[in-house]
Amino acid sequence: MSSETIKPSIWAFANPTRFMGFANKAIPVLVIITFLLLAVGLWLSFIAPEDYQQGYTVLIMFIHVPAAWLAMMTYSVMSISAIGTIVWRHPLADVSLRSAAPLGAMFTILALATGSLWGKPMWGTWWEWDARMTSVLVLLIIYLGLIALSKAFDEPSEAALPLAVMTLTGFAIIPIIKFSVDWWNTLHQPASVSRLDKPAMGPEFLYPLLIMALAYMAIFFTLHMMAMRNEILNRRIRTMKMSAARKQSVTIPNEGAT
Amino acid sequence: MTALLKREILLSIRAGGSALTGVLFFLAVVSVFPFAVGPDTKLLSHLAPAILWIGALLASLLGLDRLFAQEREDGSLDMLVMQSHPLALTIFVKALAHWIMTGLPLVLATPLFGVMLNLSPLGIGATMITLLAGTPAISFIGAVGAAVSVKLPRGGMLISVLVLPLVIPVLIFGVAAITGALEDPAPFTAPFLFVCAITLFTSVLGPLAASIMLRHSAD
Amino acid sequence: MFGEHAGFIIPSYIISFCAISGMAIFIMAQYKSRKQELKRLEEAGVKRRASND
Amino acid sequence: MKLIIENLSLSRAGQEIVTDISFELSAGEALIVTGENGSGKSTTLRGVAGLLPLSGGSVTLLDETGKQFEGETREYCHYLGHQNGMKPALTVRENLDFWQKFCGEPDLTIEQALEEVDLAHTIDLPFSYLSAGMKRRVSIARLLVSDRPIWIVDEPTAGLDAQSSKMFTNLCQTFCKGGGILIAATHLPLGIKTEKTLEIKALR
Repeated sequence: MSSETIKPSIWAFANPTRFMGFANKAIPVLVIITFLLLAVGLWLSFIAPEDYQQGYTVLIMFIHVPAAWLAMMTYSVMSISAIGTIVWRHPLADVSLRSAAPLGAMFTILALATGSLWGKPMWGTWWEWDARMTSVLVLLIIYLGLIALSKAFDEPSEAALPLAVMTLTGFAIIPIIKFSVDWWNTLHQPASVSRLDKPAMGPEFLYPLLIMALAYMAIFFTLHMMAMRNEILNRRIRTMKMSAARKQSVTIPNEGAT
Repeated sequence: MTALLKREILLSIRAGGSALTGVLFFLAVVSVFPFAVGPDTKLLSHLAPAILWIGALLASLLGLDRLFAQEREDGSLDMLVMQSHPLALTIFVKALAHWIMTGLPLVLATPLFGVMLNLSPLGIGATMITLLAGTPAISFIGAVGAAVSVKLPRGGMLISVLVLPLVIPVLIFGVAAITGALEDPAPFTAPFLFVCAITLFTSVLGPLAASIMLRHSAD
Repeated sequence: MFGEHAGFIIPSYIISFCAISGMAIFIMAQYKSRKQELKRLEEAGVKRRASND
Repeated sequence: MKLIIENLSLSRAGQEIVTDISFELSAGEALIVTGENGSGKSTTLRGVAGLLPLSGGSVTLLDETGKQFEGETREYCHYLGHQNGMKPALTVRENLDFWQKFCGEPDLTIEQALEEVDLAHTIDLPFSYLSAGMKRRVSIARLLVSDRPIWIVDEPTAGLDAQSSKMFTNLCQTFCKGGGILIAATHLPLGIKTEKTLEIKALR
């Protein structure tokens, strides 16, 4: 019944198998790069001087801003994967989209949590409905919605297209969210996070920030590749179990005769 | 009956995680309000109890339409109805499982949303307690709506229309209790006890009414 | 260390560390269990390629 | 044990579907209900199973001494309708385990019951992975995990191949030999010695 919807021609194991081989080699390298970048980034962050305005809370920036960037970048990766699903119906694209969503949600939650911990000493409030924070919150809702959608189908291959379409629809909303800074009246805009994005940041802050951002990217790519590997194994197990159910039922006449 | 409870909870975890969806819906409703009323912190913190209650109310209605309709579609309802257990008890357990998987996560998520709406810690505590006492009533009343519309192909909207007016008392007393906790002259205990009473009352009456409906809607 | 706001800086690092390493541990544990399940199935004689017959 | 159906009438939406059906079955007997499509076979079975309100007549279950059983007749019945009554998201074991615990009176273990229907290897697979015929066999296994003196089965072999249908008739024979009462709407010869037939003719 449901197994007939899996098309072996599309789900030919050549590509995922090649990917598995590549991932098995690439992951150790990625792990090393990640740890190196993290070590350098953290070291640079901790020797950075105290900001004259923000004091040591500037340290939060080194993990907050990369998390926020990664939250956006992950969504871009997912959108590209969605195009791969829609245009080429490539199974790896769906695997990539699915595995990226929880990571995106994690980075978004981290951006919100660290932002909240930063906002409390700076603005005196845990949460402010300013455009930037609210837009990130909406991004989180989109991520969680996509995760829920990806789990809502009994048959994962049926979820691929709906998931891809929803992801792209969500992407169309992202620029709208971005411009909401201008459209949506916010009391807090001048004191918002965007102030830190000004390029006039001193190099003593800019370099650790950039290295940390690279480290976060390395974290993402490592975890993403590992999660993709899991998802491929998941599907293999699924097809194997389904064929297991069929296979033995074919051999049953012999057993039944005894 | 514990087997039924276990099965219901297992089902809601497996089938796309209704607990996650409920909280997600709650989050979506709560974050829509500041878009509509503006980011005025004072206004939001004043409205927070109402926002949280309305969000929880709407989120609790989720999944109610599938409570019996799904059982009927796959034929399980016949077997559920045939057993020697009192049907009302079976329905009670199903409604309880619905609450555990949708209502309870909402209560647990309340502190987070309370902070976002700038609600004071006392207000958050009061909201949690009233939601804990009040949301089961929504599931129990909802069971009646679900039983009434079990045969309808698109019962979802209808259930909301039927159930929402019935749960208004819970909303009134729930929000009144929170106001009572936050502002001095208003009492907390009296409206809170009303919420508890409604929940106890509906926990008996809801399953009973639903059982009568299900007995006679068999076809 | 970290001045008057250490109570905010340290938790934010701890949260980030816990979330990322937690995610990593979860993914690695999942990989392990998947590998084991795959092995179990292969030992039970199930073919990986679903030969459509 | 004796199941007595007297003058059973059933109606749907105010329209009479079947009228004046009477039969008696003692322990070990089987009744095959036949009739054209739409003649009211399923309605009759559902009426006997207590799933439809009777518009007339009675269903009584007496024990050896002629005393009426406690409670409703439906509590002593297994009913297997057109649907399987299983949740696709749960595994075969979880599904059967639930019905065994919920129905009470455990009889065969889940492993034994699945062995009977040749599905022992699927025990830990999600129900949704199975083919239509296998799903049907799992729901037949449900009849075995709890003990009920009466089986009411509606087109039990729909979707089953010859092999599995044979398996089902064997199960029915064993059940009747053990003193069970079987009511089946089926075109399949069940090969039970104490077999009665009831042909339902469409009204109107």
